[in-house]
Amino acid sequence: MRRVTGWIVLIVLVAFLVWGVTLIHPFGYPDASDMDDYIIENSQEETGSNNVVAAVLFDYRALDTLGEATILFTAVMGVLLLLRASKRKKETS
Amino acid sequence: MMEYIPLDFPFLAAALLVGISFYIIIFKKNLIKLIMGIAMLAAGVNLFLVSLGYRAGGTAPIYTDVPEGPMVMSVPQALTLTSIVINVAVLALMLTMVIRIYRHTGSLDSEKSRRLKG
Amino acid sequence: MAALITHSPILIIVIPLLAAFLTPLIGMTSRKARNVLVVVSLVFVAFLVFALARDISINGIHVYTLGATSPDLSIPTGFMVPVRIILEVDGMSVFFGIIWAIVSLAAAIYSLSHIASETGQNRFFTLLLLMVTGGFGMMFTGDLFNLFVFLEIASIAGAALIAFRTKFADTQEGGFKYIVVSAIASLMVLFAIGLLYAQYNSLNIAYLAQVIQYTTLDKIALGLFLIAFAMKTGMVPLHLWFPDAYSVAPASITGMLVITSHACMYAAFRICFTLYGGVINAPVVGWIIIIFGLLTMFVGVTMAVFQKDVMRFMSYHAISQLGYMWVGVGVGLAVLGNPGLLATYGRDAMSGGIFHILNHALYKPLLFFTGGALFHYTGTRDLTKMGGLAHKMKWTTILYIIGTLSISGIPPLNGFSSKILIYESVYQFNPILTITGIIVSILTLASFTKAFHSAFMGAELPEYKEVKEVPRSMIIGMVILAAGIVFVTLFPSLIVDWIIHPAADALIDPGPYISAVTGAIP
Amino acid sequence: MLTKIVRTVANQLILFIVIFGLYVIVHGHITPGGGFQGGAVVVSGIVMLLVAFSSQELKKLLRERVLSIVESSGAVIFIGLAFAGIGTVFFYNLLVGTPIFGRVPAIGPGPGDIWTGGVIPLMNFAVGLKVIAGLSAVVLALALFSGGEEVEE
Repeated sequence: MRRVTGWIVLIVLVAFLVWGVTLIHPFGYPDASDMDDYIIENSQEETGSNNVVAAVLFDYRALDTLGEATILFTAVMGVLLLLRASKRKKETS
Repeated sequence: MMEYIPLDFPFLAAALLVGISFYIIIFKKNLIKLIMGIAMLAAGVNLFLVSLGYRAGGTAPIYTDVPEGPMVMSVPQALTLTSIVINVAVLALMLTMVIRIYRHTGSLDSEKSRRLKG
Repeated sequence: MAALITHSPILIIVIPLLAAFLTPLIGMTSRKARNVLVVVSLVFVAFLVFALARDISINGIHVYTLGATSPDLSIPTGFMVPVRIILEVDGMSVFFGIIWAIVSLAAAIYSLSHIASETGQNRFFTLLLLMVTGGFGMMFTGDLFNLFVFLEIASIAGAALIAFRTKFADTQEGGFKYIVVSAIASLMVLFAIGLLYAQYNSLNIAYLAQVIQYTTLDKIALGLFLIAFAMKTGMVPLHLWFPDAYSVAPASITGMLVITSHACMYAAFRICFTLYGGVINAPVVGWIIIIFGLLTMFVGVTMAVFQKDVMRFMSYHAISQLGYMWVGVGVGLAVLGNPGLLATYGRDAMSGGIFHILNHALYKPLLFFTGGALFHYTGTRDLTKMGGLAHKMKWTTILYIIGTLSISGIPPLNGFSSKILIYESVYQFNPILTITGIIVSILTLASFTKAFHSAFMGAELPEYKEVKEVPRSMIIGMVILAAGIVFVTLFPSLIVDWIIHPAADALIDPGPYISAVTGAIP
Repeated sequence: MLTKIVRTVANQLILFIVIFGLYVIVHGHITPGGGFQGGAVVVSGIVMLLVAFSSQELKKLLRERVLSIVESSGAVIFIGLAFAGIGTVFFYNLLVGTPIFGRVPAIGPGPGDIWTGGVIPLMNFAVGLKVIAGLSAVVLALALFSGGEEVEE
């Protein structure tokens, strides 16, 4: 029963995905590119950075990068939290 | 200019990766395999995102000593970079939890280690 | 003050974040200073949220463009498309923001003594603050990819906190299930974002709402969004992970997790009503939401009746209550295209659903906190092993009674005022929905009475002779929520006028939300 | 712990790996790379040390406490740079046009200039610090834990 449901879900999902991706613009010829054109044209002037990706990361979409750094911080904190000793050393010694 | 290839290979490859990873996630019982499935799902989504921004014959969007010509779109690259780092973080945390589960139950089988029923 | 209000959308997100980064540093030197930092930052954030809410009710939607030369310069001069990340706060966002501010403050205060005997407290509070950041970010952002990033922050921090008590195996499994579900859901969201980006080359919700065509790709993206967010809120076919994760977390975290699932619900509403608001095939999507909402209500409560573990029992009730909100808002969505019906009962149904979110966000964390208080001294979550605790834990008992009466919709408590709003309006749409709702409500009351009886009533058990009332900070945390319940009970019409109707109107008409960003087009 | 050959080679290589990583971080705004990528390169060097030497030896070199402080301060620097612009708007790039990293490069393709980019190089540096400290802490904690040792608070 569970396997059958699993296969149905999988087939429906994959069918939709493959159908979906065939409807996207042809690879290499995007439909609309207003935002990206603006960024490529103006990033040198507005941010002074030659690397447009760095300009996007740290200027145009800087909050995403802050979030990304935060996620890394969260994961580090989480890993250290989960691998901690559950008893304090000071009390035992 | 390159000739246009009618099949959108990168998009199809991304869809295929996502499909395979869903197969793994739905049917595999081993927790490590489950994590590998999620890593593949992330890889598929990242491939999809980064191939959205490609322009035929484009160069990398970095002005330092670049040849003349179109540049590929820069926002999908930034999104993909963000998404890769996020997935590294998620994988690290998942592996930690699996190590802890293994210490407690001595098993990586999701059926065996499931103590809670309901 | 004016500058503070202008910058408040970003400050509300960033202040807990800054506090989270400072917590490990300060915690190394002094425990007391760390506790003060956590509480003070959350109090300040709560103050900012209320100030922002007041300003929004007077001046309308707040737009904050990050990194531009002016906060309201949402579109670069002489250009047509928003380029930078834009935070956008309207009535709906700030409604959820108020809830999140109150509950996170209560949870942080409650945690101060709830986890006082455990190791790893610095990291616990760091993660708690990060979770607060993630929640606020999800509610206030006007950018789809940014929504994804904050969704991930909230879920990673949440998963690590669920697994906080590492000496038990079930906590690790609960945390693992939560992070697997979150990872899959957020990757689906990311795929859907990619589909939208491919067609319109934008990530801004308001701009996308203006240009969206409802092509086949958009429909697939909508499906992915809804499945992902429904999965995160524990809608019924995808609810199996929900009690496993919620029941094993520390009680304060469970209370906050309830609100993160509300935040996912907010994201689903934002996508249905604002992003797809102009083009969506409302009756079909509305009915799908209603049917799954009904299932959620019913399955949740029937599973809850059989539970012996107090936290699992409450988790199933949380699933069931989430169903009410889906039904209320689903009815509103189903009649969205019909102004007449919308005015007669659609708006009321949506207001009821949204009001129920507020009430649920007050009484469900309260109930989880009382469950945590029981666990704090008895060391067990098994209801059959408890008994006679009312003699020792007077405050906890009173607070539990308030929560129970409220969740079962007993007049005149706040749960009643939102449920009656849902029942009345939904009855005109389809009577079966109301009847199911009332049955679920009765079952809820019955099961909570039973749980009350086995935990609190009866003779004092000999093994709980040493039990005393829980520490003061835990009581303060619970009293904050109970005070909220009492306030809503006393002034329901005030609450509805001030925050519920603006939120419902923000959902019904996406126009102001869109023009706040794109209106600057010359 | 591996043979003496591996350890000697690792000892020599780590210098080059760290320098390459720092190069990628510092030149993030003019060539491909940046804080995350360069940080990952440095951490790969640390993983190499972890393989060549035992985790116990590495633990003496990289204290958990120090890593934690470095990571938090990297994050605080990043968010502080963002706060610096709040006179205008949060994340406003206020260093463009000033003597510090403020030059504007010639528009269009050209050679890079290190003194450009405003706050971008500084943010890259902060993120690089954070990634190095954070990922090293994770790798080290996992290695120590599989050896039976738990992280102290």
